[in-house]
Amino acid sequence: MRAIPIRPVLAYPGQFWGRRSLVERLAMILIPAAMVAAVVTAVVLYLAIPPLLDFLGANFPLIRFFIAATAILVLTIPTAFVLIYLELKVIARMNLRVGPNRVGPWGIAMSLMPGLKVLSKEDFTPTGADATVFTLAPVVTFLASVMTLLVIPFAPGVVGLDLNIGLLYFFAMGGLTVLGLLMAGWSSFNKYSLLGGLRSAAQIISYEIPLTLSVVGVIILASTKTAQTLSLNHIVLAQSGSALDWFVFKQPLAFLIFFIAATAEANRTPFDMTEADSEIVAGFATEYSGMRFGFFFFAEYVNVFIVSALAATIFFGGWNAPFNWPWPVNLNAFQPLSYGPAVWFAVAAMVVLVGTYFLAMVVRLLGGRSWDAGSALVMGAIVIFVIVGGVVTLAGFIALDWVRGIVWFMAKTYAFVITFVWMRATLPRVRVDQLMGFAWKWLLPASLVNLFVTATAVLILNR
Amino acid sequence: MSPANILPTPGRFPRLLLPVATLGGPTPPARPTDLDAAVAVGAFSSLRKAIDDLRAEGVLNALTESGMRGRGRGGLPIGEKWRACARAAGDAHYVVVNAYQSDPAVLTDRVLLQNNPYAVIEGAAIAAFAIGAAEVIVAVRVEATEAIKVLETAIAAAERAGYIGPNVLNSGIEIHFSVRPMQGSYMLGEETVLLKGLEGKRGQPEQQPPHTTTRGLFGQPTLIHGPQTFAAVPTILAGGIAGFLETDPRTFAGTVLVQISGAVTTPGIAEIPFGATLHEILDVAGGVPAPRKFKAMLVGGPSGAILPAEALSVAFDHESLATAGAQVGSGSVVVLDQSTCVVDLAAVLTRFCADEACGKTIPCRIGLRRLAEIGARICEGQPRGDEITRLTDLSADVAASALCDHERKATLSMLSVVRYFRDELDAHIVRNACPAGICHPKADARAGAVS
Amino acid sequence: MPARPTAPRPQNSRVKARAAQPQPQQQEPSADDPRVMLDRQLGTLYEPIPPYPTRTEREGEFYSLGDGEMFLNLGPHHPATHGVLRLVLKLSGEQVVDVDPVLGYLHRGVEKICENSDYYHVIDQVDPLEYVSSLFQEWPAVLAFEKLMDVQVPRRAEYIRVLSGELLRVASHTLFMGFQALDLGGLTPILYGFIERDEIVEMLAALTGARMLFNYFRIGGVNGDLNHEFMSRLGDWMSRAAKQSQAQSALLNENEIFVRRMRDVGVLDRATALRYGVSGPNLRAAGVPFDVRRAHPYSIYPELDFNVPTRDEGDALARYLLRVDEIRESIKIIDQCLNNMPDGPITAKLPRLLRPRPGRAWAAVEGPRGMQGVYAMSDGTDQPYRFRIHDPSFVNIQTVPAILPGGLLADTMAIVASLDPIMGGIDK
Amino acid sequence: MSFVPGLGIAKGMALTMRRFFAPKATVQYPETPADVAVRFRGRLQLLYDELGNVKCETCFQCAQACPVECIDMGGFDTRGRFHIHWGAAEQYAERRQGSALRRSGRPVPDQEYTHFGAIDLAPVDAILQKYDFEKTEMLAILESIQGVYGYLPVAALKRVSDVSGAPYALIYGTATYYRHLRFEQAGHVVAVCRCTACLVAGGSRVARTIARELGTEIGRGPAASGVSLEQIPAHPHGAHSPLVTLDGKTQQLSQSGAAAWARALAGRTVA
Repeated sequence: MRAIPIRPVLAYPGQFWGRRSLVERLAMILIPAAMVAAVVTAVVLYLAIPPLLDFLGANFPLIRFFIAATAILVLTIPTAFVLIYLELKVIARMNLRVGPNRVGPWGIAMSLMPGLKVLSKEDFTPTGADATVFTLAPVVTFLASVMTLLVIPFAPGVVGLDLNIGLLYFFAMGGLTVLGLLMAGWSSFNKYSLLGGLRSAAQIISYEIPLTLSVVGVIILASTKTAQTLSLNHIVLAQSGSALDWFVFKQPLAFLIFFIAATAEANRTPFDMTEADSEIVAGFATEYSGMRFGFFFFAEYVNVFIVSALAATIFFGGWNAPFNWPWPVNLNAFQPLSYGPAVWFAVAAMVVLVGTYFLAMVVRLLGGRSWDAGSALVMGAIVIFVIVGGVVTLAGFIALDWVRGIVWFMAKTYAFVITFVWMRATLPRVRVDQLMGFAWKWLLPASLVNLFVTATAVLILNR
Repeated sequence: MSPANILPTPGRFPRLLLPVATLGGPTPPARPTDLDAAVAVGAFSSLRKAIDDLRAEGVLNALTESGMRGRGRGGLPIGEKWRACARAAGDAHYVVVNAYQSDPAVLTDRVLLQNNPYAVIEGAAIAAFAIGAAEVIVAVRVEATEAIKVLETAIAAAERAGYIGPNVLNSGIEIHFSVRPMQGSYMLGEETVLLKGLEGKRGQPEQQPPHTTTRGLFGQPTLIHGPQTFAAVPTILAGGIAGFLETDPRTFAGTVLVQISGAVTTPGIAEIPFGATLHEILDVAGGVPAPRKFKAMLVGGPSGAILPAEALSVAFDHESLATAGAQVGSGSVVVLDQSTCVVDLAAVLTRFCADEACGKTIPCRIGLRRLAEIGARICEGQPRGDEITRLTDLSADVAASALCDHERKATLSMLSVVRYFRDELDAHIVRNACPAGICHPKADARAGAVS
Repeated sequence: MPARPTAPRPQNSRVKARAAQPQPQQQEPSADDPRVMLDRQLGTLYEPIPPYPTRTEREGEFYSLGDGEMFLNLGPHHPATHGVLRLVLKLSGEQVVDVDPVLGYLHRGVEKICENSDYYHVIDQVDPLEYVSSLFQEWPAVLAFEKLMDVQVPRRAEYIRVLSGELLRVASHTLFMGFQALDLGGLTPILYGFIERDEIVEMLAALTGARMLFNYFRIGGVNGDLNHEFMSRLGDWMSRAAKQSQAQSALLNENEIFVRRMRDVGVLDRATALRYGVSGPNLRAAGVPFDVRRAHPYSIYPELDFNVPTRDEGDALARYLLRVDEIRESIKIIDQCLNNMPDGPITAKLPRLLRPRPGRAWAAVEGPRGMQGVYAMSDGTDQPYRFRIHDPSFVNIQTVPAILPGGLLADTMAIVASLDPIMGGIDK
Repeated sequence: MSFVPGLGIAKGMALTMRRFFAPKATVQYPETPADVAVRFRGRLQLLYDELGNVKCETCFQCAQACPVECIDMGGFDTRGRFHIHWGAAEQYAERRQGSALRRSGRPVPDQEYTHFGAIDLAPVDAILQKYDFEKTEMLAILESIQGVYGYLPVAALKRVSDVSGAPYALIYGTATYYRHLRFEQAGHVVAVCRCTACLVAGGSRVARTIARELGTEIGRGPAASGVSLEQIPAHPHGAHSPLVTLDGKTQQLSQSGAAAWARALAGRTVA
């Protein structure tokens, strides 16, 4: 055997790890971690449950608020990802393009990628920038938009904090975002961001007034039904009954004004002056990079979600169903938990496992040879979870009213989100002075007229 | 007499490379791989001397002063080459012993390795020590099975004895030897092509400069010589610089192995000092036997030149052979008698060089093929009008744009025929006749041809 | 052969010694050392005022800031400048007070290169200038050389030239509509524009062999004859061409926001347009019906009947709508070319080495952005003595300082896009 | 300009919603090959000179230098050896996909090799394991593969390229350069010595007549007669010249006898 001469070993990644694909690497890290976590939580729960229960009983409202706040903060990021993916796909479809379909099945991971990329990028502070204001600006913008979610009633019981001045709190927090944009614009020592910041100040202030005035009409109508007129929960309760009781049919002009002012509030397309790509590069966010830019990026999408949620709550009856189901279906005959949790858990596990293997085979058969065993299994698992999830939500929808509430609420909100995205795909951008002129010359008088008409109508009818 | 046997040389020729019994020289060890016998005769003493007192700098100075030249085609002084390689920065340095004798007829390196392996190993070890290399690769032809066996046993013995390996003469220096049998292409004889072969790539030469001393194997500084050069180094350090100069101050220091074959009484390998004349080389091989008459001598292998009788007084060293239009080349000397047609031989040699060209540069790939076609046309008797002028111009272009030695020297055979055997060439072109009777067989001249 | 230890071998002595030496100390702090203070006037905003003393009175007046004014560098690296154009705007708030367009970022001396290349080579040197409509660059060059060598071009070649030229004009205008909408913030029209342009460009690839830089016209004719693939794609496209461009404009022409952004913006009236020497759609939008195909007829345009659409307002909207009308006209021309396409050779006989008689020749063609002209001078050798290229975008971009001041920053985008400049042609 | 203020915007929105459901214009390039026009001049392909042989020496320098490994060659090279042709040059999809997968470290699916003739690839993996996937040991790897299979099957070369990460052009370049590596199963091998001594003794004439009879050239590989003509690398000492061997056994041949011998050999194998 000839001796093999030694030579400098080239920097070549380990054969084993370097050759694994992304899916295999993720699986090799996540699966063991998940198992360990499951065991640890089981042990902790078993030990800590008794003392924990009575502490909770003692001061339940504080705990409830604490849980609600963290839930909202945690939920905003996934909603932002869903919105980004939705926007990418819908605008692509409208442009006769296919949109992302390479990263993950149907391009689902495409919205994840910018998130991860923004996390990994270095966010430097440009020389000459005012460091503290520069760093705080994204925080103010993001928190302002997230905190407004606290008062939005997702379902009958499910609301962060049922403030009786919910609507006022909402607009107060909404106003804070403009502070963040101004701080960003001024502090990044760049002419383009300065222009962007000033534009955002002018735009949001001049649209704040028509927005609030258009909602006053709704408050007047709500006052005829409930005492706490500013609480969003009560506004939704005021619209219960069939679709005809929704305020949009009683306040059509107010809805129109609200919708236009809301687009301006969220800096969406006809009025996205603050971040006008073709004019002032990236507006206030020109100098931002890394996670700071990530906050602005998510804040924008969370804003869209909030504005559509508010529109759905005030004008389209929040979690009220458009018409109540004529043939009452009740599931009380089927009491799943009565057989004891163990049986239930075993059945669920059986269904999931068998379902995964069966669907993996189906995928392999249909998909042809391009699906190797590993990804076919993953695909099978995903499909079975979707099916099981669907069945459970359907059961919940029928049985529990808060599930029904959430489903209706989400349907309406995402309808509005899609309209915003639809507008972004179609409309060009308005000039700054036209924007201002339109607000002061048209929206403000219209909202005042609407207010006057609703007031007189209520006065006359209620006598 | 098989061409591989070693011819005895006259006493006054110095005995440096082959420890063969000569009139009055020291008796060589019975078995070439017997380490103790070799050490007794002085093997590895220069290595010890180099490591203990001369240090790396001393070795380089000694070689520069000795004015010793490389035995390969270049014939450049090796002192400067080693110093450049020592000074070149790199992650690792390498020493490569180029024992890949590409000329199919020449067996000199193989015979040297079989008879005196320790001299080559010691020389390579000294080189590795001087330039700070930890790795010595000996590239040999796959067919030289005998030489490979001897070399590997010698390396094993030397490593066991501690002369090479992880701790050379317990001085903390590491020098590892490895033997790489190579095959598959005539061009592997050229140094950069051999490096490409060792790297497992397509054997095509590289631009020099940067010379292999700065960018060689795997891009690191590499020192490449033939086994004869390495075998001569220990004798320089041992015999002291003076020992070398005594032979003949006006010529190059040292000796070279020459393969003499063709129409001679005793073809074989002889150790000839630089400066000996071609006539002396012919006498060493016993001259041309009675019935045949000496006609010409092919010096330098396939890309060598065909020299007539008048050129026998030329000394066998790089400069004087170059003036005569030949080259030391692979160290092969083929004696031709009256029966060979010089023009046909030159055409065939050019055809061989064209087929073996690696094809990297256009003049070498296309030019040599056109030269071979010219030679073939002359031999077949359909020469075009100005064959000779086209021949000389084309040869000048090919040699001028040469990337490696093969291309530079491949045109020598045809040019030497034009220079020395113009009458025979004209006979072919003008009268369409072949004096030697090879190209156009005449009834009477057939008898003399060698079967 | 004993198995050798496979432990990694230590570096040889000299490398270890060199590594052990202490690293040389750095004397002066490096530039990005935080301790190094920037110069003191950090407080004031950076003003792009050139350090050298002002050379002309106009430059002095431009670079003197009034109160409340600031300079803004728009470009050269900017998303909406159609290539590498730098506009130094003097803003007071968002109002544009004055503009100084800076050109030359793409200049590589094409005219000098053409002087060192033979007549065949000049043609493909000229392609990358106005890369969106490169046939219209080759055309004047070829016409000028044909005048110099008085070569008679066969009729079939003329028809093919007009056919491919008008196709490229449609493609160029479709792309313009997309970019105009993109600069105003619309995301969809640019995609529709590219989809349609790609269809036309794929068709031209079937005819000429290239998608963008065609190198298809030759002195005395064209390179390749019509082939089946080209004709089938053309027929397929012609059947729905009119309807397609109509749908595209429906998205924008009546869109209130688009119209409000474009009407009465960047008004280029007749007098200034004529004074600057503007040509093409920008001039016809100002009410001057000048079209090289009618004014100085060349090739077979006199035999084709098409009218020259003109508008009087001269604002950005007029320029946009005029190009939409021109697409309809071009489709009519293509139809006529197809109907009466003659047979015969597609190139004239020419010697391999072209040595035209010493002389000068000027030829101009109506490109999508205006008059593309070439002034060729030959001195009898095989290389042109002087090869002057007249590019319409170069003239159009000169009008920017005249029509931009007064508008807002957002208007600059609308105006520059409506002029449809191509930097390759401007900087040559 | 329509007088109703919102009509224009509404029409625009309607158009985009219609286009939302319209068929899409994207062509998924690597999966569906792009339909390039016949006359497209951007295609990379080999040109022929006036004599009709390929201008390119197929020395693979460009293929080895190409970072994305999209250059590959087909047809006969100047020494007449046939290269494996990868299909129309602009069929990049299939090849680029393989190289993209390999460079990103993911395993290339197996079915890529089958249309090269299915062979058992286990020995190839064993050899690669022995040489530790070292690119610089390519010559040794190829020689051991030829030792196992008797010739160099293309599927094996593709396997070596994918597993060791060496660009395919490097492997193919090395395989076609060295004379002792061959691409076709070797039948009878006639070897001719062309050393100076043999050349002087008329060896080249013998070689030329044998080549003419067998219908092939030195190093070209087996012609119709199934006999391939090789060159003896070195003249073993002691053998007389000119030296000709058939499958290793030396033959006594004179210049005149060579033609008859070769014709008989070719006839015997063909018949």
